Amino acid sequence: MKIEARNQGGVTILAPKGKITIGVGDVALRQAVHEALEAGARNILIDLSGVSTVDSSGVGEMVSAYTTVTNRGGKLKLAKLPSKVADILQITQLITVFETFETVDEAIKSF
Amino acid sequence: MKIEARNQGGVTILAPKGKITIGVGDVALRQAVHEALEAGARNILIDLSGVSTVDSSGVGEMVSAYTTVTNRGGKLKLAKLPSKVADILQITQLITVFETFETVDEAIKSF
Amino acid sequence: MTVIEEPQVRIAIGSRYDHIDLIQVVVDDALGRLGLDDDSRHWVSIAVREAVANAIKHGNQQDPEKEVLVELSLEGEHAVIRVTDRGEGFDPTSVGDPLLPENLLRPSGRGIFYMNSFMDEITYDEIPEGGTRVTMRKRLRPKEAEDASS
Amino acid sequence: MTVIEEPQVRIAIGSRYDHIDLIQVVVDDALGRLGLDDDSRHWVSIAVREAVANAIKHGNQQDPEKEVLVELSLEGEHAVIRVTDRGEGFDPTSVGDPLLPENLLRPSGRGIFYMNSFMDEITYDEIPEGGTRVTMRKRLRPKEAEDASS
Ligand SMILES: Nc1ncnc2c1ncn2[C@@H]1O[C@H](COP(=O)(O)OP(=O)(O)O)[C@@H](O)[C@H]1O
Ligand SMILES: Nc1ncnc2c1ncn2[C@@H]1O[C@H](COP(=O)(O)OP(=O)(O)O)[C@@H](O)[C@H]1O
Repeated sequence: MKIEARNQGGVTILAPKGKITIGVGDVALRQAVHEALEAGARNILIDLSGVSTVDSSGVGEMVSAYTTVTNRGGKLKLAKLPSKVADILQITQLITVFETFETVDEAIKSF
Repeated sequence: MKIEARNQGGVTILAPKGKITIGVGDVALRQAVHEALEAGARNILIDLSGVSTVDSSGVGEMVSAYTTVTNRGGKLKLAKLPSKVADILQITQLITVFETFETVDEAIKSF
Repeated sequence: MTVIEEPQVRIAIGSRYDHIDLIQVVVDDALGRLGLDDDSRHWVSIAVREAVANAIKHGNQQDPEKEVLVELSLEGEHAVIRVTDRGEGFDPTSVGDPLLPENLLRPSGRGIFYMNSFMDEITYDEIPEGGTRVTMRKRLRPKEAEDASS
Repeated sequence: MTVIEEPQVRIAIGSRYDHIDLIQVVVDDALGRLGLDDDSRHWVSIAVREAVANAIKHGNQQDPEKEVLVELSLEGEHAVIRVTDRGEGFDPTSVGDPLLPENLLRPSGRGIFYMNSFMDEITYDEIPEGGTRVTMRKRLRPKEAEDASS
């Protein structure tokens, strides 16, 4: 898994590509969020459009990221969920936790 | 594996798609050649452009087809060999047995 | 009545997370040949990933010398996948519900829930040699289709 | 010196030709993770197809109850693939050369030749329980690359 990081309108956008799954993708996501926070980011958006699979460790890592960012007074939101990722958030009821957006632009405006 | 059969300029063209390998592709090729002969074909061209893999059973089936058609006074030629299929014919030295052509049209003219 | 039919496939891997992709590839290929559609295959293979991840992590404690065994078979109308580890075992009835409000923000505890969500049935056994086996079943054709055709 | 390293993967299949695709998928995936390029993977997986086809056909006589075992491992710089059947065995030195003019038009007899062409080394053993094991080795990096980097 690769994660691209960029800045737009004061928001750090992380765009993982591939699987957020145990052992590789989950670790990469944790590091990317950690690095963004170290670099001073408060508002983080995860663009999920390139993600094919999120296993229970992956979704757990997304929850951890959410908690960590929120505890530091920041915000973590999600954009461009592929239908299979949206299904996972529905089934786990984490859709009630995360703010999700159809486009990156909409998400950025909301911060 | 699927094999399309059509007629062009008095030549029966068989176009297998997929793998000519033991148990499936080799059997399908044998049947297709058999059916062409039953239908009265004498000149048969195998268009190999859609073939990804030829194992030893597949190449053996091509040799069998060659022998059967030749014994009946017909001709069996090959066209549009993907490089991996050409490699197989080189390695097995069957390239010295088969007449091969880059295009279907060239092959048809040669019969 | 359960009819056990070929084809059967067994795969053993050392307890490393990077083998999970390989298991997914095999499951996907085998289920494709059994005629399961793309979407169902996606969910079943995620369920299998969870079972294998648990076997590696909680069962074999990531000891690469300890094997995880994955068995695929067709039993009547069901694809059946068994995942066996050589760990200490656990009590599956004691596992918490990840949908409870107090669990919703927990970073773990959703693996068995995934399996239950994506498979028709999952059962846990202890194996005599010591270890845990989870058996997961997925119906290959929708029940209506079978009723209609019989 | 041969260093045997993880990852190791073992797959057992019933003796049916339609399982060969699955083996190819696994070998391709595993070799990809070991960094072997697309072309080499193509040829190695054809060699493995041949070994498995022989195990199914000549070894286990297509008895679906008899298993073919495929083992993948990394030994030093080599990918090593072992294919074991439960058949009667044979004398590999008695196998004819398919390139001889008198053999060129034979419809069979090219399987072991394929394996020899596409792998760096193949060896045959009889296993104590009765059966044949073929061990195939493929160097993962070209020899020059290794020499240059050391
Ligand atoms: N194969 C296994 N061997 C031992 N314990 C297991 C096994 N599978 C699951 N468990 C136990 O069940 C708990 C819940 O598993 P699961 O729902 O997959 O969530 P998680 O793996 O995130 O903890 C695990 O924390 C573990 O204690
Ligand atoms: N696993 C095996 N068990 C028993 N005999 C074998 C095995 N593999 C190969 N053989 C013997 O070696 C011969 C040559 O094999 P091969 O070169 O693969 O050609 P083919 O399979 O087309 O005959 C076979 O015909 C068979 O007699």
